[in-house]
Amino acid sequence: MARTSIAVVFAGSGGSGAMSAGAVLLRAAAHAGYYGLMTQLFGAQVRGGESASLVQVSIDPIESQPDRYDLFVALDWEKVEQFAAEIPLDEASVIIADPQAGTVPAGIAKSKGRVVPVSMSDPAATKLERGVQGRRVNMFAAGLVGALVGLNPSDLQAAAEAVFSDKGADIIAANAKGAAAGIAAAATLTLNARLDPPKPAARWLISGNQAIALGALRGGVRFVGCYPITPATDLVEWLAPHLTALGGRLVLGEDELASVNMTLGAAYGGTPAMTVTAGPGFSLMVETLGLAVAAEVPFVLVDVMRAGPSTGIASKTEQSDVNLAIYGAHGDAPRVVMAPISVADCITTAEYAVYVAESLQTPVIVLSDQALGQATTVIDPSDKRPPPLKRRLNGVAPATPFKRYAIGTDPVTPMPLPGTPGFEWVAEGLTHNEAGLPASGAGAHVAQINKRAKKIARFDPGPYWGETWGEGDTVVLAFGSTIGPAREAARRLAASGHQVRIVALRVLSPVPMEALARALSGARRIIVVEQNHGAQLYHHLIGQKAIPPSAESVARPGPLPFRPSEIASYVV
Amino acid sequence: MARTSIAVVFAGSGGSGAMSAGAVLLRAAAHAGYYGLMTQLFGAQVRGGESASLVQVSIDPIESQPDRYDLFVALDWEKVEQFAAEIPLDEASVIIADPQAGTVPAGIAKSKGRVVPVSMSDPAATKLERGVQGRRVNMFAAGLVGALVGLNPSDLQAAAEAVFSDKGADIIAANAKGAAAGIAAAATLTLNARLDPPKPAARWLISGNQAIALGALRGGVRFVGCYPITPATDLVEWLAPHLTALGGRLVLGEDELASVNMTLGAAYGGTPAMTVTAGPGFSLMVETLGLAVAAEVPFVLVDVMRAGPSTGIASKTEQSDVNLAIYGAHGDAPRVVMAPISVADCITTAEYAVYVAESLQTPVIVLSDQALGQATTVIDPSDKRPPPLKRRLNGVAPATPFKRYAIGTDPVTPMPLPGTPGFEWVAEGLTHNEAGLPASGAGAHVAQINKRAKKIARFDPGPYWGETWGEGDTVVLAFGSTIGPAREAARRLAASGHQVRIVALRVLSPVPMEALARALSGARRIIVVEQNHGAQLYHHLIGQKAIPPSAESVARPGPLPFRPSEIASYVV
Amino acid sequence: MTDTLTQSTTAEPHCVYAAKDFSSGAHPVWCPGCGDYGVLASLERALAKHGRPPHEVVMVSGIGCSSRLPGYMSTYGFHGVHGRGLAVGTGLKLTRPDLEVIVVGGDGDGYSIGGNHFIHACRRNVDMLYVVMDNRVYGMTKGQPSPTTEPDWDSEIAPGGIGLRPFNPLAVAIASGANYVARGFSGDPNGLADLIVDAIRWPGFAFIEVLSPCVTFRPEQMHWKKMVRPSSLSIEQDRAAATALVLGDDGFSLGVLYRGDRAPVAPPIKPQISVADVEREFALRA
Amino acid sequence: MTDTLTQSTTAEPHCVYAAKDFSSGAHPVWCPGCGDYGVLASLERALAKHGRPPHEVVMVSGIGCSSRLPGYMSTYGFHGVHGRGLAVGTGLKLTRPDLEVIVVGGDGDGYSIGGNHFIHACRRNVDMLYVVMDNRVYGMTKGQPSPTTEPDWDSEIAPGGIGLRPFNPLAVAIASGANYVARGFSGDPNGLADLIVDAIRWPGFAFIEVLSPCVTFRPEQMHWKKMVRPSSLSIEQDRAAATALVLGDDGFSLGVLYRGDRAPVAPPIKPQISVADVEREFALRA
Ligand SMILES: Cc1ncc(C[n+]2csc(CCOP(=O)(O)OP(=O)(O)O)c2C)c(N)n1
Ligand SMILES: Cc1ncc(C[n+]2csc(CCOP(=O)(O)OP(=O)(O)O)c2C)c(N)n1
Ligand code: SF4
Ligand code: SF4
Ligand SMILES: [Mg+2]
Ligand SMILES: [Mg+2]
Repeated sequence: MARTSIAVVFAGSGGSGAMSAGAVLLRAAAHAGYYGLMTQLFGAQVRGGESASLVQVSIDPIESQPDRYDLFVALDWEKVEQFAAEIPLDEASVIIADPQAGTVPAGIAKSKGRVVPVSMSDPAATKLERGVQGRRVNMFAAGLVGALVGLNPSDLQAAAEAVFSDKGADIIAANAKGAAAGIAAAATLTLNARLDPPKPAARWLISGNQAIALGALRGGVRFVGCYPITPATDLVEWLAPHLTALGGRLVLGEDELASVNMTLGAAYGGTPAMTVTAGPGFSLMVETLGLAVAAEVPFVLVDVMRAGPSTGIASKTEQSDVNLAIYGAHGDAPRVVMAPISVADCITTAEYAVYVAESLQTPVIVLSDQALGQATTVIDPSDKRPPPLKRRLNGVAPATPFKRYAIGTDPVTPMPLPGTPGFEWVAEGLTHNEAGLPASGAGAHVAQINKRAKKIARFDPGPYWGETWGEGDTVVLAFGSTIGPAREAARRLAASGHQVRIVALRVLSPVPMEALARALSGARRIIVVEQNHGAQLYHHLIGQKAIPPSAESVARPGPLPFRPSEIASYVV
Repeated sequence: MARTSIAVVFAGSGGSGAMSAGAVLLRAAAHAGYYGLMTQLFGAQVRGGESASLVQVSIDPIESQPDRYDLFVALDWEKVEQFAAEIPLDEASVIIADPQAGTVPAGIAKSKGRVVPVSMSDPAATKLERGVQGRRVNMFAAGLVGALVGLNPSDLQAAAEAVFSDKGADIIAANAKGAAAGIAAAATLTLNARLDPPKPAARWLISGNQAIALGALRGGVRFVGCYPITPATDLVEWLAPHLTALGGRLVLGEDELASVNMTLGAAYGGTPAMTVTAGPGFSLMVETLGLAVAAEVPFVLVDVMRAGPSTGIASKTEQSDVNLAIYGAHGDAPRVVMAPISVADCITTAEYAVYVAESLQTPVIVLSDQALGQATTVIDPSDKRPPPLKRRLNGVAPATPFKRYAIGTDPVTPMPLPGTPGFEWVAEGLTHNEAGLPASGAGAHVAQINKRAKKIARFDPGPYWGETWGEGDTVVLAFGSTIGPAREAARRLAASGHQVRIVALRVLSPVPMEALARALSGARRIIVVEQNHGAQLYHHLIGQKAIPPSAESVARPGPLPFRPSEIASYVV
Repeated sequence: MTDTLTQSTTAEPHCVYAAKDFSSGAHPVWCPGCGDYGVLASLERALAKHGRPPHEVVMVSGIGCSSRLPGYMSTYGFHGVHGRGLAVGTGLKLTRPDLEVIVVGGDGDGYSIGGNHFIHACRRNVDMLYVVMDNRVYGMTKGQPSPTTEPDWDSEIAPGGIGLRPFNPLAVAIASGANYVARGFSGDPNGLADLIVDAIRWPGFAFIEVLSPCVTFRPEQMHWKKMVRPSSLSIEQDRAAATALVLGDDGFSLGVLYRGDRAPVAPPIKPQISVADVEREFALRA
Repeated sequence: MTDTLTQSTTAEPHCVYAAKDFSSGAHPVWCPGCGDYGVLASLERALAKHGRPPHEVVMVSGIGCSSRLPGYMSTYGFHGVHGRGLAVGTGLKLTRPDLEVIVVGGDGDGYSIGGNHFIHACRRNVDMLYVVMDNRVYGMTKGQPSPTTEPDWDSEIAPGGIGLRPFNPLAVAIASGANYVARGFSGDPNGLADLIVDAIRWPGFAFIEVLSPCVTFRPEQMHWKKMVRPSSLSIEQDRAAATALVLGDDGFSLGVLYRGDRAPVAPPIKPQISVADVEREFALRA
């Protein structure tokens, strides 16, 4: 049987190297010209707990986790069972395990997948090699699977070298040897794992978090105020040295109150600025978000959503910060909220977010999620960039007092940089008059609230409002990481004769009413799919009268990703 | 002409004693058996700025500011004009001013109200009296107006004594003399100000903020964590000594993060606990609000709303924290949100809020607003109390580990007090299993989210959902301080033959769907009136499908209160 | 609602407890070798020695590896949000003076996001114990510099080092008004247990900074065991001298560094009035 | 977006400015007699003396009576939310080292809600000035005890006094790493102006605690003018000694109390790479 894709799990206890095995397989496949997607599963332990990498390799782009896995490779069996619910296996799955590691635990065995015993640890390893590598068989496993799917040894060896490039020569050599042994062992197995040949082209290997960071850099962000929080930390860790090299700066605040206020300070000074956080940090920032609305200071807030409420599950995905993003902050504090459409689109959405923030002088929230952010994937190089939009710095004459918050036909008013003579103004969070001086009368209050509301109401994202695919009169409306599985569901349904239209919202608020109405025209059924309990987006869209009360809601919490089959079976 | 009510303004620069004049008039009238309502207007200055007290006296209960004022008494003219927009006067208004204070400023004069010159400062005052009283003529003014409306001198003198009871004998004496002079001067004026005789009964004189405090005390609140913020500070200032005397405690936190977490700590220990704040502080508290949801720790959060966003106008009213109250916090964090229906109802709503929080083990938010909170009013003694509901402390056997978060038919599970042997449990903000230990699997996550959602979904406020008045098929739906003017509008419309039904929501979230549907049954028009720009309640109700998309919205920001005429003229 | 305030039966004082009576038996998420195991053991020993039963003790924490500790003990507990443990503990202790309240957490939790509560808890002087497991890193988020991290410690987010002068928790605690300040080491569980008992029994706010290595992100901290030594420096009452001493110290001297004699915040008084009395204040003479 | 980073023309250095050039002319909301008038006057004088033009100065503040100050000056300004002025100033100064950034506020703003940013700003040592107008009360919210309030000061919210040891901002600043610490008095605008110039010119994070009476809620503070006296205590480099000294002081000695020599945080470097270089890191060898 021809195979266009395969889904593989490497699982083991923390320290078993499951992540590296996945990374090597993904990189080798990508290098050979395949598309691929890798996500990571962790237990609660920082180290020594269970961990798994979930890798898909395909000749076509992949934007969704699969319904099931073809291959499950156990690096050891300690605690792996805890993941059983998150790694769907079935009778057609193949479970590769070293008999020396013990018997297959019940939670895995109950899948009835065929167990293929393979002795993975190298009996011929030298003492040094064992010392360097411990009992780790991860490179053996990567080599084995790589060879089984048909990757060539040199790609696998090169990938291993790239993944361990910051390690010493001893480790690199030991890993190479492990991979070679795995490759050799593959020849002894007969499994239907070989992929059709790929369609090579220039591609990028990138994670969603890196993609957001890159988009922000493209947009001009040169200051990031942040405080570590899972699953956003790797975004800022990647960004820090790059920002420095680009002449910018990343500052670790003492908390999120500091980091968001530092971000505002930098933005006030003229530097496009961003803060990056997850739910708990975002909650702490909403007072300052309101300040940015009132004082009209632009910045981008990236929220890599994780399972909530409160501390929830830090390392796993959910889409439950929609309400906070759209409605969080006291007072009338309208802002723009957008979500990336895919891992690749994280680049575009982040860059666009910076432009919208800068040009509207308003906070823009980017709602990413762990499933996008910590997915590493192969994408076509991103070259379609949103047209740059700039902050309006001038266009009026100096004056004393300068009317920073002038009321006129254009609600976006010039925002001269500090340092510019003749335009001295105070960014003001109190109700203020046109000159920015505190005022407590109804006139100024209503005028300024209208000014800010107008900026948001007039905001027209044009083609950036979202995307649609397909033509059916059944519409699945989704955002963020839920779009991938929805599209995959639609593909499958189309194959079986059901046409389903997918509507993907990039701009969640203000709702792009006209574009959405066009996208929904002729729809007989509208199904809003989202990964939270409260059907947050659904109620928002109903509340804004963007979809009819008859629209349906498919909403459930994380941390399990939506599977294409889950969506498909709801639709039919 | 018989007069059943009168609306009076005392205005002057800060330090002129406008507030005391109003307080004396209100208290004397209340003592005589009238109903009354006093609100306060301040400028930005802490002291020395403009200030005005707006007093209504009536033989019937008053729950709304008037459309216009009958009497405007200028204690001096400095800056009073800044209030012109907030104090509607017209040709029928009478403006009393001392000619020595200068001419009537344009902003006031343009009302075309009749100006009645009265020399207020006492030429016969002794040097000591002048020294004690400065140029203050506020007691003269209070005496003058009191006598004009027909209050007897002894009530006025007693009220003055009560208002200045914490001052020295010299001041009390000087004030008494001032009031006497004013009373005497009234005899020289012929103005149509005399009220019909009152209907005396036992009544209370109370402000909305005090009423919330009293309700909380009745509900059992014995710990308050807070941080000063206008217009909530006077609530906690009043509460502090009372709590102490009742064996409880009020703690000033270093910020709102501290105060809300202290509140949670006290609540965990078994003490019904409350925090009191306004918009900016509330924004800072939403992370911890989510913790209380997840860990199932009850507390009451009182938000005395002021004009936002950001610092906004600290001393003036708005109803723009609805979104934050209902939707603020990352993750799925359902909670109960309620708003008092009147100043008197602040007592009931606060007491009820404590019971709901304690019995559901969940945070309850009380959305008061400055217009309710800082209104001092005469009410019938509050004796109808909600039936007490208690925290579920036990009902299960000791166990190791004790299953604090057990999943069963009743989503409200026992919450033993620390100190109870055999039930040791950890309040946990991470996704947890039934025993409260952190868990990261989908099973525990979904089970606990469902448990908490069920508590809220099953919450049935019964008769406490809200109130309705009238029978028309036009419905005005309102909450908080907007209810008063809506009811007054309905009264007037009824008088002119238009029947309008008023539906007042106490519970804003979860929307009391059935009770509301009953209340709205037969409605042809539904008009949601609220004091914010975003029509926050309106969109919430549409989003929850509690009202049809054809419902109308009347939403505008503060800080001006809704006037009955404003609502009436929209309706017809 | 009055019964919610009823205190449950307090067990006989001076029972004899063993350390294991304070263990929940749950398996810690900590890495093998993490210093926090030593702190947990010390707390269990100390509480056994102190002699109050597990149900009269509440362990309060924020978020971090170290803040997971309450789940591992058999006492009551409150695992709150990042950085706010001291505030939770304050509200609890002020309303339930009958309970033993111990707040624990990490250097990120306590000195970074929780820094404000730290200085104000010192100032407020509520009678409770605060134990910080300082590993000079954010462990839970996988290795970023915390306020106590050395300026040149290399990390992904701050390549080459963060370059900032480390926060001195002991000096700030003493200057801010803590009534008892000590330093312990997770590798010396007996010594640490003794400090904990001493600190619990000292009136007012007691603070113990514990050097507790993060073997995963700061493996070099395993050398701390060679660097620590008992301090001969304990100073009573004179906080100026104690602060100066601590600022001059290298950070590895163990033991009590300061003991003050400020009276802790008093518990609430017995009710003097009833709610009906309060209501009467609003009544107009009719 | 590069042009948003373009610095505007910087005026000639060493222009001659008068204090009034730094006044916006707006009428303060402050009560007659409020100490903050003196601080405003001192800042105007100091900036005139310092010699940088108004448009190169940014006054940043939080919320409170004192925090209203930026609106009264003719410079750029940022009137943010309560307690966060230092964070705003930090972000601004780090990205715009060409500007003179001065953060101002009150004791509530800076030591209560802003306490964490205060200690971390001291530690971070960004080259800016922080001026706190300390009146030992929350003025704006009409008279509640702040962290610096005397324990026995009677108020509505804390009848008989709050009973807590006052926060010692200078000791905490020095212990936390501030590079320049001084105390001024609003009633001595010339002396205060001199301190401000000195502090601005000193590298790193400079902190001036200014005694600035609240005549409305703390009228007794009008006696401060009789209590203040110049300090002869200035200490350089030795922060242990300086902290001890400040802890022992009665709080009324004016002048520079500590000067350190830590290098402030360096400004960002010139770009070494382009965004295109960054993109290449993601490219697979096709
Ligand atoms: C508001 C908020 N911000 C950030 C985080 C992410 N976070 C979790 S633990 C932690 C740091 C923990 O460091 P520390 O307190 O030193 O504990 P350790 O893990 O080192 O024991 C951070 C930043 C969070 N949970 N909540
Ligand atoms: C988050 C938040 N909490 C509370 C307030 C209310 N508030 C405004 S000013 C202030 C205190 C001001 O005291 P201080 O900083 O000493 O300034 P002062 O008025 O005494 O000059 C407070 C608590 C607020 N604006 N924002
Ligand atoms: S990461 Fe460090 S602090 Fe956390 S458990 Fe592991 S060793 Fe301990
Ligand atoms: S209240 Fe106090 S601090 Fe505020 S302006 Fe008046 S005197 Fe100054
Ligand atoms: Mg740590
Ligand atoms: Mg102050």
